[in-house]
Amino acid sequence: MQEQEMTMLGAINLGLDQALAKDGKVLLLGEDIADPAGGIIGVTKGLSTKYGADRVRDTPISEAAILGAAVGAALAGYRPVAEIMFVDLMPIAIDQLLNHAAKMRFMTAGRLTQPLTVRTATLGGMGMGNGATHNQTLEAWFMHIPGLKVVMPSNAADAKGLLTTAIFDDDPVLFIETGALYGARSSVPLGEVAIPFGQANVVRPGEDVTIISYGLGLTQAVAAAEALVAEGISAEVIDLRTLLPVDFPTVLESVAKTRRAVVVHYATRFAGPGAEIAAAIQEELFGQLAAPVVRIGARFTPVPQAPTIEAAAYPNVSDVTDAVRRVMKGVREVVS
Amino acid sequence: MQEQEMTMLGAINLGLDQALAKDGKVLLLGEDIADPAGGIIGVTKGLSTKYGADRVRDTPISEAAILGAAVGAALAGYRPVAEIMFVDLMPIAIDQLLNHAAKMRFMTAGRLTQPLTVRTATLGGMGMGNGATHNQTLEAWFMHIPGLKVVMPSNAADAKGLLTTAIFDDDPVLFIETGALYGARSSVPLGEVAIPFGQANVVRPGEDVTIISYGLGLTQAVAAAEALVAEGISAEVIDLRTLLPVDFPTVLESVAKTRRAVVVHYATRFAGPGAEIAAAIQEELFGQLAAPVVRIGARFTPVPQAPTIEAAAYPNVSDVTDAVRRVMKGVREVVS
Amino acid sequence: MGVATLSTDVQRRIYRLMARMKAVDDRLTKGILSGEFIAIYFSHRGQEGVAAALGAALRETDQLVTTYRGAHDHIGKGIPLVDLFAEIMGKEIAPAKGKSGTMHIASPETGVMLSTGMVGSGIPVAVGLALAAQLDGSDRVVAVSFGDGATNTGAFHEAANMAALWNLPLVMVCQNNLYAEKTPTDHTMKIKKISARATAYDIVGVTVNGNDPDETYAAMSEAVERARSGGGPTLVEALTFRLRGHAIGDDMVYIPKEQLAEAEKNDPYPAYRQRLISSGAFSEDELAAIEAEATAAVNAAVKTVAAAEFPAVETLMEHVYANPEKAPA
Amino acid sequence: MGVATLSTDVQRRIYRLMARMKAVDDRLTKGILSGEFIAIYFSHRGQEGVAAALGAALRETDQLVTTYRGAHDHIGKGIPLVDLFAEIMGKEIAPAKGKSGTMHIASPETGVMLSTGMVGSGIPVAVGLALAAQLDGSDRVVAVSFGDGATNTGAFHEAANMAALWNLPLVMVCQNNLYAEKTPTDHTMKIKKISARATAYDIVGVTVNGNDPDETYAAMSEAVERARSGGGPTLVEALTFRLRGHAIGDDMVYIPKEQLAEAEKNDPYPAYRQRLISSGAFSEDELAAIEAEATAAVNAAVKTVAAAEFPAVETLMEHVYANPEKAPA
Ligand SMILES: Cc1ncc(C[n+]2csc(CCOP(=O)(O)OP(=O)(O)O)c2C)c(N)n1
Ligand SMILES: Cc1ncc(C[n+]2csc(CCOP(=O)(O)OP(=O)(O)O)c2C)c(N)n1
Ligand SMILES: [Mg+2]
Ligand SMILES: [Mg+2]
Repeated sequence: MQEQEMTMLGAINLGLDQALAKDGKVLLLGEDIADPAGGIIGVTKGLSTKYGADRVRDTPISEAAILGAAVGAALAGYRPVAEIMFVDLMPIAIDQLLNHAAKMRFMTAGRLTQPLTVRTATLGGMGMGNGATHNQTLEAWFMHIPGLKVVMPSNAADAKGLLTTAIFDDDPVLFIETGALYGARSSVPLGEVAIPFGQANVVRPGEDVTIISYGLGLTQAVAAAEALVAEGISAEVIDLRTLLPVDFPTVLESVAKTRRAVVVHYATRFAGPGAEIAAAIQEELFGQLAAPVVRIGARFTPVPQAPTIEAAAYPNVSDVTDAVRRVMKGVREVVS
Repeated sequence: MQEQEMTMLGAINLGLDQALAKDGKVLLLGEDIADPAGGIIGVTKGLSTKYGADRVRDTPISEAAILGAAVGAALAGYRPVAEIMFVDLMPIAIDQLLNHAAKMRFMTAGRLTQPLTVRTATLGGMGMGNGATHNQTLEAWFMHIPGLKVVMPSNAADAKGLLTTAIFDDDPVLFIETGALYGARSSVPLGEVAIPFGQANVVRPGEDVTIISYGLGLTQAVAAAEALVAEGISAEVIDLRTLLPVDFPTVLESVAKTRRAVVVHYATRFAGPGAEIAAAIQEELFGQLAAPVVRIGARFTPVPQAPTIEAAAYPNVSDVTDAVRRVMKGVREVVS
Repeated sequence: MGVATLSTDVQRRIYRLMARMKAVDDRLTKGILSGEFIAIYFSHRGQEGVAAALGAALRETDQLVTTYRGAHDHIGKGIPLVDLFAEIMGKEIAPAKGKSGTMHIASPETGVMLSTGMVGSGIPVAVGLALAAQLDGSDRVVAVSFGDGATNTGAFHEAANMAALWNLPLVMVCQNNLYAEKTPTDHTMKIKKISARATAYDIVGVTVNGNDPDETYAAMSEAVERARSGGGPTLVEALTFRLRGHAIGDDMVYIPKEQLAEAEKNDPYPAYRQRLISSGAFSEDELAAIEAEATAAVNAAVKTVAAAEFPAVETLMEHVYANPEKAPA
Repeated sequence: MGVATLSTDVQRRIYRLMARMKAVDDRLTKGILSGEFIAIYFSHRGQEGVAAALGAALRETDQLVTTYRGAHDHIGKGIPLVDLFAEIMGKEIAPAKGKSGTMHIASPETGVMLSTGMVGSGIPVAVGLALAAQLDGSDRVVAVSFGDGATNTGAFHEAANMAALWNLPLVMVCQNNLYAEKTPTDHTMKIKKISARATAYDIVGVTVNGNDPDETYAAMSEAVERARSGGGPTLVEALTFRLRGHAIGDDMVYIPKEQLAEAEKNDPYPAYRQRLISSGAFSEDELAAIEAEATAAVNAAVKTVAAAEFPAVETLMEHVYANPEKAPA
């Protein structure tokens, strides 16, 4: 298939474009998404011009009603793709996702479904100085919602492929984009490629330790793995791609081989996604591990605005390399 | 101090009563809380008659504004105690807790604080057949909010003691009551006793395995421990009481001794509170454990209404005894 | 709004629905209070006039969103009684196989698309259904039924604004029964007429006596017609009363005695019966037959449902996902 | 509402505030566009008339809640300029020590109790502050400032209903600048006058020309007086425009050229200056002195803030809890 280098932003735009073209039931809803704005940073640019302002529809600032309307449209056979501008705003809309969308198939024994996608973005790690209400990384909440699926792509090609799967999935999907990655370029298949959920990507093979991550954390994971080569440490890096479901078979196969695991994410470490990954690994591979599973995540604090302390709130590459060195020694040490 | 046997419902009522009496800045807000209703099941009964409908104030069905008003009153020096009838409704109000209350001290460098308590109740495990939107156990979400504290008492005395601490704490506290425990009786000190946060309770000493729980899960934990005596297994049972902060020193001291841990809760197992506990234990006590840390929680499904399947969605005593037997063998086995 | 004169056909339709609603409610109330049924139930007794008028004004192809207090609305839309009782009792023969419960009944075949336990949260969902109807270019109308208390939720406001903005085929029916759980309406809002809230969205708002099914039908029909013909949403406030309190078992101590007595006096069911007889168009026999038919239908349904089993434990994990393969357990 | 005649003292006060607001905005815009400052900033240029009128109508002891687009409101309430610039730049000398940022500025000493980045979410917080004022038995008034877009949020509705119900001393100021981010107001609501939303709560709603500070001041004063004297909340809609778009860097391509040109023509700052001169009560020299004073104050503040350091990394974990002892790291 033909490929083209593009940004993640471009890839998401293309994925939406192709979905709108393919299926007349695909419907976009969100604040500022229609042209001329085309989204506050242009993710939906051109789409309302191409498909009409009916199908690519600006909404009032009414997050609960945006998701509620998407739930209703999905009940009537549409495949709505609702945009909630930032994940920090999801709390305002989360009732509809939690209490309606995620439970609908179950509560009707499959007679009504929710082929619904919610796109949102985390600004965490962008370093823009937006402060505490615009820098959160809340994916752990959504992993705890039975009936939902949660996707968090780390590159342009995955974003397009996973978005396509999300839109045509018959269950509700939360698709979390990462602001800091919108500009990241990679080669993207131009035709329709749907990447299945629950299929992690081993982005870098290795022998000594497995670094598990997703989204923006993957950048740190890969950088750490590259830096560790000089020390003779061979790190395997896994991109989870989807957090619900998690591809445990791939994770466990890797850790069974390396006997060491480090989980890295931008979400707050305490009670974060890494807790589930670590708890599952120790449970499944007890006795086979050479070191405890270590988690690297954001500090337990709101995100501050000033650049010095904002950067310190999030994990960095040396947090990851330090953690790997520790697990290589098999030594238990408090990591925060 | 004089004690009296009473229900958890009565203990909470007494705790509220004493707080209202002690400090004129204590203010209750919530739907149906004022007399003659006195709460939908009577938790706040008599309080508006005693302290006035100004201080024990009925509100419209406006969860976001209830918490918002509590945030504002707290900014002005009050100690509001807002009631959100069920934890299933917290999503509607959670923006105020996440984006304002929990971040206020940080975002103002301590110049403004939030001496605010949110009382809510989980109906999970009551077996009333209320169905999926009225049976959730969402404490894991709140553990992931820096700046917040999370309390989940398992008995009447603790409920009163922890509620007192919550109301007079200078940071925002989510106080989660358990519907299934409202009727549970125990001896409660009548005077003011504040139980510090982050202080777990070893409710049953033991040598072979540590069962860690809180809230309604504790009932299963204790019942399992009692049942296991016949098999010669001595289980230590810990009631966490607060989930943010978690009293890790007490947990780790116990598990260091028993070398085995089972975490039990009514929250959904996947990405639930037990994930953090298990991940932390394996990290801190690596190499000292005789078995993996095992987690018992609700199945990954919305809660159904029919009694047969509703019961099956939640953990039961034999899930706990089975798990303990497995960790006693040190055998790895998939537990769900 | 004055009393409209309806055709006897419509009045018959309305009375049939009211009789069926009342028979269902009476049977559930009796069964629950006696311990025969173990179920959660939010009685609509006293509100039949509103739901019957709405049901009669809607077409089969129209859709409805309602609440936990929804049995009358479901019946108005034509839900089979076996389905209704089976959902409430959680039996395996329920279309939702014991997974829904009283608060969450859906009957897509009859147009009941959602009932929700979240006060107010159904209203935005109805907006989405109405948007779909509009995009489909169909003449489908969506009605959403909710209480007085629900109009204080943010969801009501966001949804009403959106529906007005997009000129959607939506009928917003506020069944103002003067209480939200145990709190009277005038303790939760300053305005006297909830229909005045329509002004905030530039849509039509009307208040009707919900205990007068004919008047209510006229208002519903007008609203439905407006929606169907592209005239956009309407807010219909129907004044009524919950004669049995919030849920079965409610002692109603918080309701002043005189208010309750007055409400009993205004019970729309005997009043409407009386009106039909007095009009001369209906005989005592005809109405008795309608009532007997309703009771028989209820008894038959209860019998079927009582004999049915609860779902097997093994069915628990079904229908969480279309494909559960990789999902957590 | 007709143009009111204000005392020259009040007009001077308003012009001083407007000059200061404009000087701050100009300096931030210039600094950010040139790369001299690294900061997020939501310009209020063009909206000075509203904020100055509000500021002049409030007492020092009154309280204010505003938004990310709040610098003009902060200045109106009297925030020290060093504090304002230091918060926006995230310097350690900021009262919040680099932890707040442009969207989250509080200045409790001057009555600025909250600025929030969550559209609409500040309004219920203002309700709580007003409730406290009422419970305290004080004559404190609370004002809450928000945009046109915010009136479509559920939070607005829930808060307005509560404030009306409890008759709270609250002034709700909607700065209708005709856009919410990149979307014009008439794409997000059907109603033409946002003040009509007051009807839904049975409170007074007025629409004023926010570019006319005198007219706006009269409306604000009336609302403040109503609140202070126990008359309850008011919704004041002030029509204005965001001359520099949503945030600095906004290319404003989505704004029709004619609309922007018209808005520039209606810029309240030069217009008010002209009015004061024309009235004969103010000399060119006096106004020039006021402007020079504003510029000097801004320059002095910028100098202090530019010289200050960012907070040390070690301060990150401070102020998460009163007592961080047992908290996660
Ligand atoms: C969002 C939300 N808040 C609170 C509740 C608890 N609750 C259930 S019914 C009810 C009263 C609703 O009153 P109203 O809207 O008037 O409807 P009615 O019950 O009178 O039909 C309340 C507060 C809920 N289920 N959902
Ligand atoms: C709840 C919420 N939704 C969306 C956003 C993103 N956002 C920030 S400002 C804004 C526009 C707000 O418009 P308006 O209320 O008119 O205020 P203005 O910016 O014009 O002053 C939006 C949509 C947000 N911050 N919060
Ligand atoms: Mg009601
Ligand atoms: Mg605006």
